[in-house]
Amino acid sequence: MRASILGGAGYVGGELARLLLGHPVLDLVQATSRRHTGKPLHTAHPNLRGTGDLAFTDPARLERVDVLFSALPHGEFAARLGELSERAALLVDLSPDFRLHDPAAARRHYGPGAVDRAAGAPAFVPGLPELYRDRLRTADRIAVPGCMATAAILALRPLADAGLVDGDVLVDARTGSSGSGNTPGPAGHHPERASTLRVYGPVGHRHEPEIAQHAGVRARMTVTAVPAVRGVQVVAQVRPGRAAGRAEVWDAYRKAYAGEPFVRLVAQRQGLHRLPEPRMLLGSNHCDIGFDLDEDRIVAVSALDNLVKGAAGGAVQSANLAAGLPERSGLTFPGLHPM
Amino acid sequence: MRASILGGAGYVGGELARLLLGHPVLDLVQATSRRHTGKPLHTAHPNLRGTGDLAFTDPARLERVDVLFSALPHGEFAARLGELSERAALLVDLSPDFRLHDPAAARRHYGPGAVDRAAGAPAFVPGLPELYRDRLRTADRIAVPGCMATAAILALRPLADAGLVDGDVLVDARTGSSGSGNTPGPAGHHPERASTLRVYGPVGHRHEPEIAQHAGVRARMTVTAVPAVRGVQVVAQVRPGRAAGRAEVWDAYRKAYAGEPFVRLVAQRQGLHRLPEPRMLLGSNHCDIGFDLDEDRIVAVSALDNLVKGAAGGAVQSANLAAGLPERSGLTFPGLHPM
Amino acid sequence: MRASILGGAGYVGGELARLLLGHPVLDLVQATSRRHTGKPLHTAHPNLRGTGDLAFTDPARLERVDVLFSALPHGEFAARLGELSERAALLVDLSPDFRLHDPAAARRHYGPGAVDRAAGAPAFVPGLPELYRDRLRTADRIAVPGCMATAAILALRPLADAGLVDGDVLVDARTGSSGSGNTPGPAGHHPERASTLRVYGPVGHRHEPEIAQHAGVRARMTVTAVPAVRGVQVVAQVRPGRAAGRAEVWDAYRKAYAGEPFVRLVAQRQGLHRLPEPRMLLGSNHCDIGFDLDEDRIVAVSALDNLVKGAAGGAVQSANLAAGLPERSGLTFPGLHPM
Amino acid sequence: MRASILGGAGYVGGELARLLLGHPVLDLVQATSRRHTGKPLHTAHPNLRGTGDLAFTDPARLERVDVLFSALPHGEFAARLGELSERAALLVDLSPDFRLHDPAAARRHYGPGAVDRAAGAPAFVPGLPELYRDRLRTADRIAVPGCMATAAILALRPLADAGLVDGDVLVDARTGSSGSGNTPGPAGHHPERASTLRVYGPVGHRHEPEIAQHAGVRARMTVTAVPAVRGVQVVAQVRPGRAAGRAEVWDAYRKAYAGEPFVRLVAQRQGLHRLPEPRMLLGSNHCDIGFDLDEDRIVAVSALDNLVKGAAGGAVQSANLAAGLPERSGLTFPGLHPM
Amino acid sequence: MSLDTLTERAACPDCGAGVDLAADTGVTEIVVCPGCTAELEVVAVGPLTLALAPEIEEDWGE
Amino acid sequence: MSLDTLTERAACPDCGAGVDLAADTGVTEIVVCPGCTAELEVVAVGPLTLALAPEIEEDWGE
Ligand SMILES: NC(=O)c1ccc[n+]([C@@H]2O[C@H](COP(=O)([O-])OP(=O)(O)OC[C@H]3O[C@@H](n4cnc5c(N)ncnc54)[C@H](OP(=O)(O)O)[C@@H]3O)[C@@H](O)[C@H]2O)c1
Ligand SMILES: NC(=O)c1ccc[n+]([C@@H]2O[C@H](COP(=O)([O-])OP(=O)(O)OC[C@H]3O[C@@H](n4cnc5c(N)ncnc54)[C@H](OP(=O)(O)O)[C@@H]3O)[C@@H](O)[C@H]2O)c1
Ligand SMILES: NC(=O)c1ccc[n+]([C@@H]2O[C@H](COP(=O)([O-])OP(=O)(O)OC[C@H]3O[C@@H](n4cnc5c(N)ncnc54)[C@H](OP(=O)(O)O)[C@@H]3O)[C@@H](O)[C@H]2O)c1
Ligand SMILES: NC(=O)c1ccc[n+]([C@@H]2O[C@H](COP(=O)([O-])OP(=O)(O)OC[C@H]3O[C@@H](n4cnc5c(N)ncnc54)[C@H](OP(=O)(O)O)[C@@H]3O)[C@@H](O)[C@H]2O)c1
Ligand SMILES: [Zn+2]
Ligand SMILES: [Zn+2]
Repeated sequence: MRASILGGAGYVGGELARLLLGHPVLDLVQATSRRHTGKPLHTAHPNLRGTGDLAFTDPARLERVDVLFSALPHGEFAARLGELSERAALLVDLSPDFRLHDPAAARRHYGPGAVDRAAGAPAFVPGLPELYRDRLRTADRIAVPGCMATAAILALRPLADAGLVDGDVLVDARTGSSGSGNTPGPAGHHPERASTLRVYGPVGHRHEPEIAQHAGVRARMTVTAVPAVRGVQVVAQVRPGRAAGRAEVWDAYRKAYAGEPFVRLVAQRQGLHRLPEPRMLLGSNHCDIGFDLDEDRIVAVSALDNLVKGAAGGAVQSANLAAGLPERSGLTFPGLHPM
Repeated sequence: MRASILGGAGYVGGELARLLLGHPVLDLVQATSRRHTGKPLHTAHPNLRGTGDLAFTDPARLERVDVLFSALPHGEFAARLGELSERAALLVDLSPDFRLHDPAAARRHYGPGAVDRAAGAPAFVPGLPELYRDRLRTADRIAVPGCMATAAILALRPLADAGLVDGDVLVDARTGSSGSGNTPGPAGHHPERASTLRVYGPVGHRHEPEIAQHAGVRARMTVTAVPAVRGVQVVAQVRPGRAAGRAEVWDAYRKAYAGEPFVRLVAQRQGLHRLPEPRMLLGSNHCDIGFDLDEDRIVAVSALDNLVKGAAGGAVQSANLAAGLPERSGLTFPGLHPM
Repeated sequence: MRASILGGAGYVGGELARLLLGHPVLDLVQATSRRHTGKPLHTAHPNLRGTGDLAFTDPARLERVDVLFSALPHGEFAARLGELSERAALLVDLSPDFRLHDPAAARRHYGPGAVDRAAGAPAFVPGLPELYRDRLRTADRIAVPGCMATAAILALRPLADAGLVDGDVLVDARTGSSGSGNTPGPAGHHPERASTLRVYGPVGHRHEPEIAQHAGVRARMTVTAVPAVRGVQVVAQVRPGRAAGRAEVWDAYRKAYAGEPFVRLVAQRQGLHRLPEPRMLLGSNHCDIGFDLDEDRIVAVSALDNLVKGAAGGAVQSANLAAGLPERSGLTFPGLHPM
Repeated sequence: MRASILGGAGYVGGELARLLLGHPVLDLVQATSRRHTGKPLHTAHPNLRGTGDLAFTDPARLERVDVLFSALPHGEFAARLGELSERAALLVDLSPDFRLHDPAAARRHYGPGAVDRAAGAPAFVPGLPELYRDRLRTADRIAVPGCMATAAILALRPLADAGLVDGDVLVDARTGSSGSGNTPGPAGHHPERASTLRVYGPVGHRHEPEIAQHAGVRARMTVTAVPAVRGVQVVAQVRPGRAAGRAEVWDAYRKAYAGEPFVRLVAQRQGLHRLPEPRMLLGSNHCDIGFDLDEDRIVAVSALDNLVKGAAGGAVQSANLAAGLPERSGLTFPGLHPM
Repeated sequence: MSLDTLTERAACPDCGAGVDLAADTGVTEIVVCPGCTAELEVVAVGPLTLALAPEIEEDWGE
Repeated sequence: MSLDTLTERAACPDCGAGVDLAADTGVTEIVVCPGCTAELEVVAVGPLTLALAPEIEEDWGE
């Protein structure tokens, strides 16, 4: 099957290229870049040197393919939706354009132009197989949720389903620098960013409505930029509203994720690796989830690679389902340790 | 005035040595080490090469001094208290031995041996000048609070005093590796520690009772080891229990810290440096404090260098007061940027 | 085909496990650990959680297999060689035991016990397919060269073959902390290691004789520990002894490595990625090689992941050849960017 | 005495501000910035929050002072030299403008405009007290050498003076990201820079002629960007041309640097800290120098903080001399450990 | 463990999952819980009782 | 480029590899050298001459 990437020179685009070049069925036929048109993929993605002869294409020259992945800054995919619909049977968007159904939330976080996109959002199946696997099998348009939202939703939804969430949830999210894309600027300048613990989103983060929409809980986020390039970790503070024991929380998660190919439960009481952290997930499509608790508080922790499970990997996993392929196709890299 | 350091080869001991060697009045006359007895200070502390001829002393050979700083693992200072009282007019302990007054909390976090120490704790003035300046001026025994506790207390106490804390506070603390001292072990082995976001204390951290004791709030801590050597950051989630505006919170902090030499309020709404973070505080005795808020939540953020304001600096600041010296003596280094 | 790992809980052992668990033909049947006997592999290698049910085996309980990989500290494989020869048709050793042919060099770097091992070394084919592919196809004993040696040899051998090396070569090697294995100690303690540029081997490094043996040049090494967990980079300063142009050096490398599956030439004069560096090679089996030059000096640069091409990957690549499998089997991960 | 900083919002400018705000005699009266005119210094330099009320000045509004420090991009100081000469009795330039005497070298590295500046260079005393202390005492114009050049010159000059340098010297220099200043760009974008070992200057670096000019040796540099914000390390490979023992090299360095306030010799054969590295020098004005050797090679290693001894600190040290002040004034911070 | 071996089932003290053990399992033996991968020690037989395996006390941080 | 197109060959100014170009290639066109992946600009035709493509000057370090 033929696949293309719009926004192929960005960080998400590069990760899509890596995954598609190693995919057993999907063949990468085009990756677009305005800056690098005509140059080999490795100009932007040095890890891909030697993987073939593909060069970047002008975004105006997209051929028709089976699957088109779009990894553009927000607003751009929506602006070209009509035209792109002609280009591929299956459209997978990684931007925020068609994630939010609530027009008020869309306007608050993405401006007035986002209100119309919210109206179009229900036509897109969320690219979250753990929650929407059946709908994805027949999807022709997919919108992949945000990276921190994915980590938070997967940690919180099973607790909500088990009646273990009472009131708001505090979601502390920590993120690496690749989450902001590859355009240089003062916040990402190395001397400023290298050792930072910058609480850049103390209140009101735009992933809050995504969490509400998919996990059914009101998340109050605080986001900190941490000294890492890749990786997201979420620490969610949940009040269960009643006594809850470890076994009950284990049951909630096991029930939700039994047989899930990319969710692992990590809640050990011994050793160095008791709770999820991103470093051993880099490059992998896993989302690790764990928890600890005391008498009236559950601390749920999840971790993933923002560019993989939080973006390109989640997109490929979803596209695999929509294309009738084995869900793990192209996504078997397990991550590295030490790292 | 003559000063000595017990535990002079540890990380806190080294920072005490740096500060005392640059102090205008306190003269460092001895620093003990069992491993390095007879060797120059720079064997353990390479930054101190060239600062003089002092060599480490056997801890059994302490001379009488005006001020004795003790930076031993917990339990050791208490075990030698009788003997040490003869050695110095002023004892400043940096271990947890005489911090906690509540015997139950002491036992829970430091074992049965800590119950007796809790009984002795009231004889020690807490080494926290912002709260106990007057008592410190006449103190002969000082117990410096823990590093994360200091950061949390200074962020929370003004809110509590202003009636802005309703119920428990969630305290998310992030810490560098120097907080664990200089003994190698699996958790601090570089390949495991370098890129970690290890939530090693999801619930029940031993600094919780210190926060309760000094800030009067129940703190529920979650502690994460982050990729840094030095530095602590605390993000506290507070429900004010009533509508509270920015101005009111600013007032609470300004009232608490007007004229404080080592507390800076950092709560900008523009630029890169809006809220406190440790990197520009390394080596400095500042604790930076800031906040943001939404309709029913205050997010208070504080940062410090665990080895300075969170240990050696707080100890010297307290000793300055007890010795009748200008409070900033030896503590004027402002920190570095970029870092 | 059945494969086992002796020393399966170490860093090289963990990387072997990762590669074998993803290998299309070689099946990992045992991985030994004394510390973790009976526990699942993810106890030591958290990235491998979810890859199966394998638990660590007591090293005394090795079953007979087709290929046995040994990743023990030096001396241990040699001590058990007799017994191990019964356990597997193909033995692949990753330690230094049977690398050096020169007894004087062996004694100098590994002590008197190494002299006898040097005598046994010729029975082992070096695990360096780029130089010894034909011999590897029929090998039953393989000794994989050291990680820095591999990087240096692959950079220097084509220059030597082209007559472009006159006199000694200065080899500046930079290494991450995983090169020292997983035993905690003062040099690897995070606060000491995190930001280090420790020139720990200014002269006389033990990889020098390996380079001489395989590249035919006298290398004078200087080794620096750099702030990284994985990765080795070598910067070799070569005097060609005569005028040499870029095209001639390109030719030397192209001739040597045309068709090589795991050597990439990186010598660009534009962009950010002009010369090899390890970060985009982590997890990949590539060795990237490049150069620049002026009128009388060639600066050759190479990079690899010490645990992959410099150890486990080189071993699997060699074993693939010896087992008659496609050389790239199990080794297709391309590396990540950004990283 | 009154002092000002031109280019006060840059990284060197910020370090000058830190040093002058803590200086016992020099008073900082102005620091210029075009971007931040009218805003407090801590807008650009968050570490300086709380050190006073100074705000940035428009560079067109410089008042007359005793000492003017200029930290502008190259070419800018020279362009304004006439005007600036009226503004201060003592001019200290930190840019490359008046460092090079050789017009050919100046043109090669800084373009045709630099030829005239080379003609003016002899009027500037090099800001390198270890070599030019006497001339600095009467200087009215000072040009501070480059950061890597300073590290290399201080390591090499004593060897050259002792007749221990035969032929070219290979100078391997490693540098942090602050060496490139505070303008964002692709090379300094955090995801690209964070884990890099980028050999960005394999041959022909512009600090080579500075080393020749001051150390009298031909340096062949290779420069690598390493994962650090601050700090420069130089590893110089010297052929002594005759047998040389440790004692003779020690003598050469001791003779050169006896009594030097800011040079420390670090050449231990035991322990973790055998040779110089930058991390324990951050913020300090030291240049640490050490070496090891074998039969026909001396490996000299030096380290410094590029923003202090390699720029602002060297400038203040030189200005102290020219102003008749104690040389260490304002420069006593010893550095931190661990770091 | 093959299915036809005589087994006894005990509950994991951490996650509550059922842990199947050979009927001849002895006290102090260590098993890994299939539900949460905790290392469990057999602390009693008849009925089989499991506890979290003791760990060499390391300072895991701070 | 298909093999039966009429092509002309020029040498890469960096690595010396032969670079095949369609005979109608014009001045200022950019091609990538198959030998070293340098970006090359056609600076003359008849005979075809290649040069390293100019780059927006960035400060690549220091
Ligand atoms: N980074 C993450 O962790 C992450 C995670 C989840 C979702 N996302 C979403 O994924 C999308 C891409 O993120 P990213 O981090 O990859 O950003 P990025 O690195 O900035 O890449 C975006 C790419 O899109 C291209 N582009 C920009 N504007 C365009 C336009 N008008 N028309 C055509 N191409 C255009 C640019 O390449 P040229 O200039 O060369 O054309 C650019 O490289 C965003 O919507 C983001 O919100 C990102
Ligand atoms: N690290 C922090 O951020 C921090 C912050 C606040 C408070 N504290 C507290 O400060 C104290 C010291 O912490 P640290 O991080 O400096 O620890 P450290 O690096 O482990 O140093 C402790 C030193 O004490 C000496 N020592 C140990 N046991 C002794 C004994 N029985 N008798 C005499 N000397 C002994 C050791 O030196 P020799 O073996 O050479 O004698 C060791 O270097 C602890 O109580 C800690 O809780 C630490
Ligand atoms: N690290 C690298 O980059 C690298 C690269 C190339 C080659 N090498 C070579 O590969 C070998 C392994 O290196 P490494 O870094 O993986 O070391 P490591 O992390 O220290 O692992 C070695 C493992 O061997 C086991 N072991 C130690 N002594 C043993 C004995 N006497 N009998 C049985 N098992 C024993 C230990 O596990 P238990 O205690 O659990 O049994 C240990 O985990 C070394 O020879 C090294 O020189 C390493
Ligand atoms: N960084 C180092 O390690 C280092 C070491 C030794 C020497 N140096 C030299 O020191 C100088 C400054 O380096 P840096 O790293 O501090 O650079 P930087 O961070 O880029 O700062 C330079 C500052 O100069 C101001 N500026 C730029 N052009 C100007 C103009 N035409 N007129 C007036 N002001 C101007 C800018 O501030 P506004 O835009 O706000 O005015 C800018 O912040 C350079 O010459 C460099 O070569 C640097
Ligand atoms: Zn269990
Ligand atoms: Zn070429």
